[in-house]
Amino acid sequence: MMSMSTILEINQLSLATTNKKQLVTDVSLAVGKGKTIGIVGESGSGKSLTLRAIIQLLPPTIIKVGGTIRCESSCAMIFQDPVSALDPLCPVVRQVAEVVSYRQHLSRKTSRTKALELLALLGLPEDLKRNDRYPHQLSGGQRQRVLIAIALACRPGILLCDEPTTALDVTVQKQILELLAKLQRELNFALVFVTHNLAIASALCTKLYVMKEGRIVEQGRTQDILANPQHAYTKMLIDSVLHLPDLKGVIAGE
Amino acid sequence: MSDALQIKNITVNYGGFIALNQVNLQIDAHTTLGLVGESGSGKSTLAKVVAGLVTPDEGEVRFSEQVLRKRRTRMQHKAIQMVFQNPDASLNPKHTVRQILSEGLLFHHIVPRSQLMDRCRELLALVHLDEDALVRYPYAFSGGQRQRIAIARAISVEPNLLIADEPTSALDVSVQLSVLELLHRLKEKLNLTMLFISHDMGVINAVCDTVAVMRQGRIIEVSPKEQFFLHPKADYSYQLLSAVPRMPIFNR
Amino acid sequence: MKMHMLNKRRIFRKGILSNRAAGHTAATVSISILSALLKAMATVACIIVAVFFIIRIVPGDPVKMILGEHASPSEIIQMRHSLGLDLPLGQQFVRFLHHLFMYGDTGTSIIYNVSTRTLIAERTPVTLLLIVMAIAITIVVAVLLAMIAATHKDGLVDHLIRIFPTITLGMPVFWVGLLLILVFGVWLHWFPVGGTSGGLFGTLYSLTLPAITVAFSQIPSLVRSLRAQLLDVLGSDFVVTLKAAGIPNRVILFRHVLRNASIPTLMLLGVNVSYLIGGTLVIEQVFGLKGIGSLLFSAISSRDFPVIQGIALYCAVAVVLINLFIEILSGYLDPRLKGDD
Amino acid sequence: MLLLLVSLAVFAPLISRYQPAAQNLADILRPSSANHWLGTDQLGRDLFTRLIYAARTDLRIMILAEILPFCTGIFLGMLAGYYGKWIDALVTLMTNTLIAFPFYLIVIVVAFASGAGERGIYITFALVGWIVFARVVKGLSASLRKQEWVASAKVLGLPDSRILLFHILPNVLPQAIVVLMTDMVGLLVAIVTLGYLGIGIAPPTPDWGTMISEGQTFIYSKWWLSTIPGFAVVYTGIALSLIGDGLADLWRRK
Repeated sequence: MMSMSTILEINQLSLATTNKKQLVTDVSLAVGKGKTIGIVGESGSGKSLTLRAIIQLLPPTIIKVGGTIRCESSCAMIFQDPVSALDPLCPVVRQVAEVVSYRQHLSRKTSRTKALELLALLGLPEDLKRNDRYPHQLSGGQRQRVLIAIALACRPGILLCDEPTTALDVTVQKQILELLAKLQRELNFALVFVTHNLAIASALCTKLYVMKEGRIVEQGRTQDILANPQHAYTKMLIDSVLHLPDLKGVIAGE
Repeated sequence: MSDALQIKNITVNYGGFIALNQVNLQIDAHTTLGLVGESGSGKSTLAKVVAGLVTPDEGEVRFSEQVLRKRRTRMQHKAIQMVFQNPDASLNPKHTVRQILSEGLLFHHIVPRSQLMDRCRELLALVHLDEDALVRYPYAFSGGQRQRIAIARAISVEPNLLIADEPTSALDVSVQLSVLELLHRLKEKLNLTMLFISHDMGVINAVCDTVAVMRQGRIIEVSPKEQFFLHPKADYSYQLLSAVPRMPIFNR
Repeated sequence: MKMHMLNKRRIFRKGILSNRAAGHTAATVSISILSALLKAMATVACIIVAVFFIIRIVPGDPVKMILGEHASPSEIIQMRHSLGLDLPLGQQFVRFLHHLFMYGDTGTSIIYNVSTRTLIAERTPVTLLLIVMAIAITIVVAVLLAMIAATHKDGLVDHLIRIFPTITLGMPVFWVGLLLILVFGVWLHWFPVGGTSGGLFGTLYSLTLPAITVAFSQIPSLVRSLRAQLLDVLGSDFVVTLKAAGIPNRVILFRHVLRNASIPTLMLLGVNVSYLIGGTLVIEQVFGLKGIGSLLFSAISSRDFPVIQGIALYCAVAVVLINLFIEILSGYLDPRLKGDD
Repeated sequence: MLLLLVSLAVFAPLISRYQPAAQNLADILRPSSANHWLGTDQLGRDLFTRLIYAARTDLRIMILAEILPFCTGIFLGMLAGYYGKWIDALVTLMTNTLIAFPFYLIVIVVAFASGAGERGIYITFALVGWIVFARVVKGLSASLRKQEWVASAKVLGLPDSRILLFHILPNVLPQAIVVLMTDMVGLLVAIVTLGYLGIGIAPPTPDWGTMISEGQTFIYSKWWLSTIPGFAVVYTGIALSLIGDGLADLWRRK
């Protein structure tokens, strides 16, 4: 199944804590170049641990006990809680510029302009050029955009997203999801999207992996899984999504 | 049907920041009003005002025709109870479940001391938890179980109005469903009026009869559920509803 | 005069009411500094009141204490008058305040008959130097140890650094001084055992041992706090973001982590300063240094009230000033503090 | 460890045959020998007995002087943290003023003012000792106030007094006791320091501090005269702080 365009491939990955408590067992998945896959599961299913393993950022107490991870190009990651994912004492533009200068080996001056371009690309307000602001002065949505800017500064082939929109309001979430789709079309990076919300995953991803207690219980194309889920756990996940009557009302001047 | 709860032009501001701006709302007895809005819209503040945790700068809250002042009577305290969002902060870590449940029962003299234990067992049965939970401490329970204990504590004093401030947002999807069903059953069984707060449209649709939408401290729409979800009046409501990611439903 | 401040009593009352000034909206930098200033002034006002009452809390008659039991009644009356104790309390307080603002001190010393300000000023350099050196050593050593402990978590060094405070907590400052004298002075002759030999270098040299002793008492608590803060910040999400972005660990540690961790520890330093000064006073006795400490003890033995009041006042005001400086510094370091408190 | 120490102190009269003040001029400054385990001091008194008796006085004062500040500190801390606003400002003002005076300065002045002996220590520590507890408890109660189970207790209609007693106190006590342990060590050091400076416990009653100051004059030849009482203090210090750390871990896990 190893086709030329696969950019990231994991097989039989197993993770455990230092005192031998098994967390993730035999996880295998693959992502094609420019494709989007979703990992769906409830808290404690090991989905974000798998992401951290891909980017070799496992917490000290958790080690890889089996399996291999092969990525064709560099990875970058964005996180769930924008509040604590930025250094509160360092202005936003400077943080992005710092990443640019280290990853793209540019001088301080050019990396600052590059950083401002990135932030503009992500729709952040223009006045950042004049007075640089601290993270606590930005809204949740804006902070998440800064995190995406930092990730893009690494020119990643693969963007790993650990529930980036869970902490955001539904309207802001929609903007961020659309932004991610747009950026993916333009920069053609692969996207690994981790979430507990089946609705978001089904809207964004072409392929889904359902995880439960560290194992993949079902995988396949999104439509197939939603149409006829094989595993009982997947059925339960689908049924527990509270569906909404589809919106008919027409609002003048829409 | 007499209005169980009336909220008349309530205004609350925290040093310059206006959390609630002339809010008017009423909930009919034995119905459930869903309060929806984004973070910072003031929905939790409104809940705290009704529960008596926050005193409004202007306006008044009336419950079954009695005005609720800052110092509420014992009866008024008994009548309105609240369940909160964060399961790990909703129970006193140093108290056993028995102490948690019996505090309300004893203070409001719901049952004499002799029947205290049976009443606690009944409460646990109501929320589908078995008896040996009584002796254990909160840290020994999962998020879902802790919310059930919090619900048991709230209904222990037989309130008329139950305020639920995003009770299931911090829970996993599967657990969320079971807690919502529990709330639904209790509402029927104990004939409760409920004020249900959430940012999740799906939850509101599943639990509430009427829906109120809040934005920056103002109520911008109140309409019955059926009408709200099909063709909402306010533009902002439409925006909110269309932003919710929908799952394609296949005929299984 | 150094102390030409506004009349403290008015500020004292205003201090409490208005330090809730920092509102939510555009609270500019100045408001939070203003509130810090007001708090400091209110504290200084209380200190002055407390210093004034030191004599009053003495059970029994202070004058008898000074002149001893067998003083003749006339001597007692004369002394009582000179000290102004015969005036009604209110008047005494006004006289005390007046004197404080005019001469910036608390009256003249009974023994040396010189204004307490000159007496103290003459002795301050030694103590000041000792305190500055002690603080310097404490900060350098504490930061070093905490960094090592935090980066090599659960390594040998880390365990050592965790056990170290438990042991040193119980060591009285003067006893440590004695030990150091014994080891370095008596046996190894590295350092002079007492007094200060002439010249700047000489004094510095002879002050190193006492400075180390004082620092020794402060280092454990600082290391423990800084280490806990460092570990806490190292565990937070933004460090992971920076690592994921490929920033080298060294840069993350120094530019981001240390800065975040330093603020709470800075506050702790502010609190410990008063213990530090207290320790210095005691150490001067052990090392026989001619600083404020020895002046205090001589004033104690000779029952010299004004001098005791003067020393108490200066030390307390010094501590408040240092804490004020730290509060402003941390406000500068952490923009969140400036905005909404 | 502490039990050994306390038992030594309590049963001192049984263990040592000598009276602490019994001067035996014959064998002055003997090094450790059969009948004098730790040798004798310049007045020929048996060092070991003095050491144990000193433990009795010092430990007794330490415990007695802690009780009042411990209670007032917790009480004021809870009120300031729970109610906030003006009580908080008042307590903070009081703490800032009292903490500004270097601790030893106050101890010395009060000890001198109220005459040497235990009374001075009790007064000073009652005056100043409560600050460290108030500070810790205030922070804790302020954060506890925001916890939801406190809010639900209020909604239940429980009066503040009941909430403070049944909800805040049990959650604040463990931390306060941990602080008590470390603070007791500080107090012991203060008692001993006072003894050393000659304004603490009057000479006839044995005290570690006075023993050290007496030994200081013989520091060149008989160095152990000063160092041994010092070790006794350190020993108690270690015992107390170990208990403190142990309790801290215990409560953190529960």
